[in-house]
Amino acid sequence: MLEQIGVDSIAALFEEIPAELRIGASPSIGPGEAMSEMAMLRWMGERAERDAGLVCFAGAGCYDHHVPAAVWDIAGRGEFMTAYTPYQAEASQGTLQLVFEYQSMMCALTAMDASNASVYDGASGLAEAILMAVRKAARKSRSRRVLMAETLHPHYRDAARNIVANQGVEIETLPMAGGRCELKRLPDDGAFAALVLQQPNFFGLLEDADRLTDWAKGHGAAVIGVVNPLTLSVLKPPGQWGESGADIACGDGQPLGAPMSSGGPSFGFICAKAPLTRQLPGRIIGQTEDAAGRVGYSLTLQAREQHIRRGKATSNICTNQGLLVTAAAVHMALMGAQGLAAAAAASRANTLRLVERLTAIDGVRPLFPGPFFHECALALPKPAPEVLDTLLDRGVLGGVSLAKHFPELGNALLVCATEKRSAEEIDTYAKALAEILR
Amino acid sequence: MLEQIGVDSIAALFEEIPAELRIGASPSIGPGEAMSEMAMLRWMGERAERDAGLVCFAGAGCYDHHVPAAVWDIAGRGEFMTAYTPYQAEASQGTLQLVFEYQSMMCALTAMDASNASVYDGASGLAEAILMAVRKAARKSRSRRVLMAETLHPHYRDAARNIVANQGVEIETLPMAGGRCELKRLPDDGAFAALVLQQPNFFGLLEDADRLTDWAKGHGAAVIGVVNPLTLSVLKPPGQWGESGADIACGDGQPLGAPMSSGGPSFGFICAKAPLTRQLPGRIIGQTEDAAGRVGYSLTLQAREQHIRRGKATSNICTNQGLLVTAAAVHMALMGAQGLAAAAAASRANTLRLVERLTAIDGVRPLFPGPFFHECALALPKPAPEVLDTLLDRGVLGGVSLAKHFPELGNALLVCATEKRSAEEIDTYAKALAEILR
Amino acid sequence: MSTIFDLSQPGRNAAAQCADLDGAALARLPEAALRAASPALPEVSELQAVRHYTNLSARNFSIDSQFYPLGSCTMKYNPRGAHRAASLSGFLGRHPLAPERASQGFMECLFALQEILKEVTGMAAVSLTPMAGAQGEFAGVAMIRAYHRARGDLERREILTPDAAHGTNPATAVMCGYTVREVAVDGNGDVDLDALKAAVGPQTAGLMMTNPSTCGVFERQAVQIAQVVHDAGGLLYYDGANLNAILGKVRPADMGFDVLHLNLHKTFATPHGGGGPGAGPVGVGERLLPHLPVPVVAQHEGGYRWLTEDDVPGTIGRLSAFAGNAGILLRALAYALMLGRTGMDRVSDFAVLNAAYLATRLKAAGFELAYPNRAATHEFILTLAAQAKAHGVSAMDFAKRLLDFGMHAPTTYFPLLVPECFLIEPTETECREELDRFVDAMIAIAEEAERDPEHLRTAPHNLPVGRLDDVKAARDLKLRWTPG
Amino acid sequence: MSTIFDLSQPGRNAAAQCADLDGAALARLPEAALRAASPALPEVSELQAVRHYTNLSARNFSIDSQFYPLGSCTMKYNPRGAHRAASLSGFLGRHPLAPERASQGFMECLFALQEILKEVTGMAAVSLTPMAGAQGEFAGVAMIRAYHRARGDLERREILTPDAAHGTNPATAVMCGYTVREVAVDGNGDVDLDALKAAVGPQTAGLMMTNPSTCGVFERQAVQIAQVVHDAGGLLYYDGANLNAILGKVRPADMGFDVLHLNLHKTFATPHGGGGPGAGPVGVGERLLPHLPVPVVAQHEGGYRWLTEDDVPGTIGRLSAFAGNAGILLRALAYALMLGRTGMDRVSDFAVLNAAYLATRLKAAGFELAYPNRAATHEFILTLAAQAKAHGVSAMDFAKRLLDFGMHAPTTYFPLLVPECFLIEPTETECREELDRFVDAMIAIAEEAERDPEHLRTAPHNLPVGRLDDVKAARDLKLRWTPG
Ligand SMILES: Cc1ncc(COP(=O)(O)O)c(C=O)c1O
Ligand SMILES: Cc1ncc(COP(=O)(O)O)c(C=O)c1O
Repeated sequence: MLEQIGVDSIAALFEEIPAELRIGASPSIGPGEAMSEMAMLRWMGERAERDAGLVCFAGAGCYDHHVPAAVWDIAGRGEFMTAYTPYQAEASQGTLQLVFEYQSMMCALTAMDASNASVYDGASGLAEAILMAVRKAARKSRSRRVLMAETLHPHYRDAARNIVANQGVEIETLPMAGGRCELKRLPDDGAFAALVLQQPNFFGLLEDADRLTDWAKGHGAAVIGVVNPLTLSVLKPPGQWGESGADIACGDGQPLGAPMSSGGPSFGFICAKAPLTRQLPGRIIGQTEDAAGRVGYSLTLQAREQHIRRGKATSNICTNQGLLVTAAAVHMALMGAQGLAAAAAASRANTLRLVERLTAIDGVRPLFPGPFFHECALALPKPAPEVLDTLLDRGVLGGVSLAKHFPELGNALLVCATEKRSAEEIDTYAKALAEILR
Repeated sequence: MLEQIGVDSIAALFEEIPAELRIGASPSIGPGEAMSEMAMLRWMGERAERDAGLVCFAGAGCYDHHVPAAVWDIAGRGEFMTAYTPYQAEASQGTLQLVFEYQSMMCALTAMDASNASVYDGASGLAEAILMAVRKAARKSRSRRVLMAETLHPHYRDAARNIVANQGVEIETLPMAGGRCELKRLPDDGAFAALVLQQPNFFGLLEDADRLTDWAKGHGAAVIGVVNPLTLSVLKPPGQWGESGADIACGDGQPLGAPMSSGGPSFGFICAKAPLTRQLPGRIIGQTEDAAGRVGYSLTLQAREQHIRRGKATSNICTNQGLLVTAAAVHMALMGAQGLAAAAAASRANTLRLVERLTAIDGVRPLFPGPFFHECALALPKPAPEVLDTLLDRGVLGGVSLAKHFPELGNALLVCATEKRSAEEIDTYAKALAEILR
Repeated sequence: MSTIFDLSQPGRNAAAQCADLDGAALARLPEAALRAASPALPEVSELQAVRHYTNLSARNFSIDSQFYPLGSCTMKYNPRGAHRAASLSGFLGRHPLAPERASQGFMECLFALQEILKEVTGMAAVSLTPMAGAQGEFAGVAMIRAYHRARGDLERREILTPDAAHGTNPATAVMCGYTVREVAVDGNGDVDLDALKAAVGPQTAGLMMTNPSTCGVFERQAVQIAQVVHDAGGLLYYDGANLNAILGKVRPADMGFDVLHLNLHKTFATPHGGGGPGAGPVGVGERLLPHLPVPVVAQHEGGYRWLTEDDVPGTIGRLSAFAGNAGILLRALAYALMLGRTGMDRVSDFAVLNAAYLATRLKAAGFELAYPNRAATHEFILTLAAQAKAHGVSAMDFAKRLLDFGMHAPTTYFPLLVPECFLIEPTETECREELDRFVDAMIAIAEEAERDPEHLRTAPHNLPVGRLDDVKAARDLKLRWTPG
Repeated sequence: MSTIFDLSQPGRNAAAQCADLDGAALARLPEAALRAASPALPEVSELQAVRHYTNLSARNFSIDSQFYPLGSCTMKYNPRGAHRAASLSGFLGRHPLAPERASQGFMECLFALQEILKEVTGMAAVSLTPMAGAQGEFAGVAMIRAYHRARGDLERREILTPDAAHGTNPATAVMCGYTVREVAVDGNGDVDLDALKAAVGPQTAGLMMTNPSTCGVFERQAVQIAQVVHDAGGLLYYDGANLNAILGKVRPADMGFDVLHLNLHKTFATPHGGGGPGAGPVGVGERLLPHLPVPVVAQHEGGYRWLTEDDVPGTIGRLSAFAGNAGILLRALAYALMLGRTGMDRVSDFAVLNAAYLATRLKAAGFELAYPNRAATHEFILTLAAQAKAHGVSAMDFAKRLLDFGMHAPTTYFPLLVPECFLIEPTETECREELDRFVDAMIAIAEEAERDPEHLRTAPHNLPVGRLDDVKAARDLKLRWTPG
């Protein structure tokens, strides 16, 4: 090959790089001796092993749900996993049709008109949703203020704020009482571009989504619902909240086929009512035809995207979380509405059992009244981080401490028991906690 | 559907079954309540977990080798895994070409002319090889006697005998001395249909395959070499033993991409010199063409097989171990001759290290003199089963006791350290053994 | 498509798979034992290997991609969950010779499977060790032989099979040292009882048959047949390949069988892997108990232990190096656990419903059933003799043309009794729409047979290769790649 | 092909995936919060779902099945071993909010990756949290913004980019509240230094560029550019999407860059998944250290801990719910471990060798290089303007026709500067024969363009669908399945 190129060494191919910049003959970068696949798997395996084996009662945006074996057997097929973004539609009908089907399923779950092909995750997706609403408001109220429920996942709040603040969007907080949005503190001053609420909220509690939506619509604000797609198999979809429904539904797709994976990769979804379709960020797949009238699919509304519109795009997103969407589509097809509802119901049943067992312990009580879905905040007689640490020794990941984000709530712990938790595991947790608190 | 069939219940479809035979309305067979996939995986997972976690120093026909991640990613593809035996050649070119390539690789490894598409395992495959030789002898010496090295894997000996004895084949033993075939006890009486020898033999030692082969050929007996395909990357292939080579090479393909899996599924291979091709049992793939001259592959020499020849077939085998052959072909393609040789050499190096460490312990010594490949029999100062049992508590599967099959060898233990064993693991074993024997 | 050898370039490799070759480790080996030249395996990069085999895989029909109604083979969907369960690292990483104490989880699984198979068959004991149906048959007939021998009954040299029997049956009998005598099947697919009576005698070691038979019908005289054979001092062997038709409905033991094998890869969830692996456990009644092949798992002091030759002195012994196709046994257990009590019954419900529906529709579409007076079981036979006569197209031509429609062909020319036959088994996991597509394709092909028979005779037309020349394959034997 | 919705039948399901629906658990929920009707998801059996998606997958080109020389995208083979490592159950089963004490194995991996990325880029610190290149760009530009703000330098409202820049660069600048000014690239693919000097000023917050540039050439004046921008008080952003061209050869820090992102999914082993996921870690020099996005892993008392907002008060904060695309980070680490010190260098060796070879051969075959005076880097640009003029065939026509040859097309119409362009990146993992096949195909298509240009204009001809109507897709918007 060198001969054909007309050089006598590979080094000669780099001669345009100014000599003073070149690292030199034997680069000392990188991690030491090359490992064979076998050695690497051993090294990584030892580390993976080190953290393994906890029974998980943590939720807070990432859930230990069952994923049918077929899901990743399919999503892991080379044809899906090693393809690129489907720019050449004719050579990418697999991905394109699958994402079209995914979009259809997400619209069904959320009762929205359009879905994109994913954003990075729930939190960054919320930022995109807010920017959509602000762009829409730019044509009317021109407001850059957004009202955000205090009961929203604190990481979502942070990430969204960190992203949208650069564009001068201001986030204000709708305070909570008893773990839910305090309706009577809905503000009366000025216009908001959007109201953001989470259902079930961060504490697992159900908001009065209907009234919140009606208030917002009455005040000219768009409604952004942050939702858990699994619960939508059972709960009223955002598109049907209140009189006219939310405008945007977003959230994290992790409960649809993604292992917890330390939080990533999962995927963010954004669905919208028709008037907001052209504000959506990222890829959108549309159905079309070839000259012979055969149905096919292709990237559409590309004029929203950075590769066409550059600085005028609706977002800078390019690479998204395609493979997780692939898994989600297969997951939803395998589970069906019935399977999702059963998983949601079983998660709720297990969490009810867990809460019952844990609150039977002296000093442990529900932090808030009212129905929760499949997560529940508990008040403990000791600091949560300390309790969690002791539980680790018994192989239990006991939940998520609220100490950092809600210090005002005292010794608060957020727990969750998905459909994967067995009665014995729940009882083991209760027994361990009882001993610790004795 | 029932309507179209013209019955009013599924039960009606079973009316031809005499009523007195029917189990009745609510069958009480089977394992209790149906489990969901999730529940089943939990149940099986708990049991899998129970036996897991031992560091493996056992060999004796089943080895803990590295399998490249790509091997089962490919072999596990639905198109390979869920296809049937390639009866419809045009719809099975994937499997057919792959097996053709596999046959070619096996011929290269063994220096033979033809390979079949697998038999069940090494032991039952040896039985088939013996029957091949006996059928061949039927045309000449008509001998049904087979001389079998005492240094052959005892399970192979048993299985082969159990199978061929039904056809009146007699197995005689060539005794060993110092763990290897005793050349001077090669018999002089009468004709043998075949000589069976294993290289490296059960104890990991190298036989004088050249002289054994020459003796057999000189006495009109076919030579059947039982070989470990991984070691053939380094060792002289059976097709080149002695003056004219062995006639049949067979063995277990487990070292080529199959996990240990409690011993199965792996696969047996049988390769033969050209004159024996038509004696091979099971599937054989041949290259051919379609009308347009395109190269294709199909099952060939089917007139040897039970589905055509019924009682006159060379064997009753039908289902074989196709998927493992698929994995083996991918494995060999990924490893190449170089990769296989490196794995073999590393296994040998590790076993050398292990033997050095273990024999440094008082009372532990090599049972036999002479070079071994990657397994070695050790003499212990205590009964091997007892030692192995104590080692389990330290997470070490210390090898295979020879007590049952070779009680005359005393407290003997067969050990093996593949390329997967790390220096630390080897040292851990040595340390544990030293403590146990202290 | 190029072979992997055509892609090979000297010196190329998948670097991450090559540990450094430790020449020193080999140095101490005797020169004469070493090979002179490296074996001519392909030398390719990891990408080349992955791409090559990925593309090869696309040249297969499979259950995951096509309807595959191959009669007698039970090409059904096998849940990925069962595959996952058997692939748990605790199972895959287990050495077969690990001590019992370190094998209790695995052994509990095998024991549970033994019990389940006993229940569904009604047999007294089960050994899981045979590695496929044919090895199960071998074990079964070898036990029959051992039984007669143990009784000093040495003159029984013959095994009977219906003439419609699967090829492995007679082949097995011969492997066990028997001669085979075939018994005719009548026009309704039942064994001809008179012929059977004439055939049995003091030379009869046993009879091998399956029920539903390979004719796709339930043998109604099973009990009478058993009577005849037993009266003659022979034993009855049940070939369990068709068990999915009667699971939860009838037990082979109740029909009078003394010994059987089950094809776990057919009835109990193992994808067929392009040829295997499978598992063919054997079950026996009391009479053959002493001869069961080893190893077998037994309960013992609250745990499990292996039964070996020492425990079962009359055993026909071990048939493989270890304990059989463990991974396939685990898949079968996983599947049985998911089916549960009620699911077993559902397997036969849907297997038979689908076959009956398909038979009804094909008959209505003008196709001729081989046994029109009989109810379909999990499979049924069509004879295309009329089409062959009228248009000169064979069942094979129909089969090849079906491939063009994106469906695998049914089994052709088996059983041999029925001319130009299609043995069709839709299986319990296909849905009605898929069956309807098959009927549509058959109708289309039948019309084409009238209009343009040559198009059938030269099919397939839409596959990577056209009809392959089997004669050339056997005549110009090319069984391995050679350069150039 | 039918959609999964077309296969749906009311009441059908994959039974093993449906736990019994525990109605009681839902009973205590307020009626108003519940949905009135079940969502209209498909109702199919497990086999139907598996078969449908298996068959859909066959309608994709992918690295595992085709050559895929998509410029700027680095469609290379990513070792399955890295995928396996990231799929270890200990990693997949880890909850993101597990306490540090129960996360040391995972955190050690992240820390190791941070260190490796620091070394290969020469930067002072790395944060792994951005979830793709574009989010990395966002983080980088947000840090530039935070830096100027922290210094009270509030008037810098502009980000510069070469006009050949990737679309995410200007889009990112806008997302960060900046306006974009484009700087021209000269006829040799280098930034026009005079234009740059004219463009910088007190309004300049920074310059974003990649090197090798999107023109497929190494920007030789990188140091001078840095000088100009720094002199104007701006900072330099390095878009690391092309790092595979210089890995082990040059460090971005040495070229004067203050901040960068890396596309781990391009340079460090993540298959692209039909659109993602990726990971876009950011590296910074000393100046931006206080603004690094959180979380970051730090060594602490012989172990590891998370740095959060409390530890990095000037941070731009978190950008996602947890710690980024952990699984992708693990793949990158696995890949780096397998490459080792010497392998890093080999990546750029072969990336550039392959591109140079392909450029040389295509040039020899009569194709026009966009920058004929320049050495190819890991990618290079062809302009098909001559063909377009002579035969009325566009680069897109060439691209579509290439698909018929079983190869994915290069990137078309990017960068926008070059008319009718192909941006070709063969990548480091392809072998010579594959490159030669591509050249052969290009020559064949060029001949065809003369002979039968219409055949190109209507390509592809061998794929499941012909050329799709993008205009119709946008005009008759159909974004989801509807019945009938
Ligand atoms: C009726 C019948 N009996 C026996 C067998 C043999 O089983 P196996 O292929 O597992 O050896 C088969 C398999 O095709 C069969 O269909
Ligand atoms: C030069 C360049 N910059 C930035 C990006 C954006 O990276 P990502 O797609 O990961 O967001 C890309 C990806 O296509 C690219 O090629």
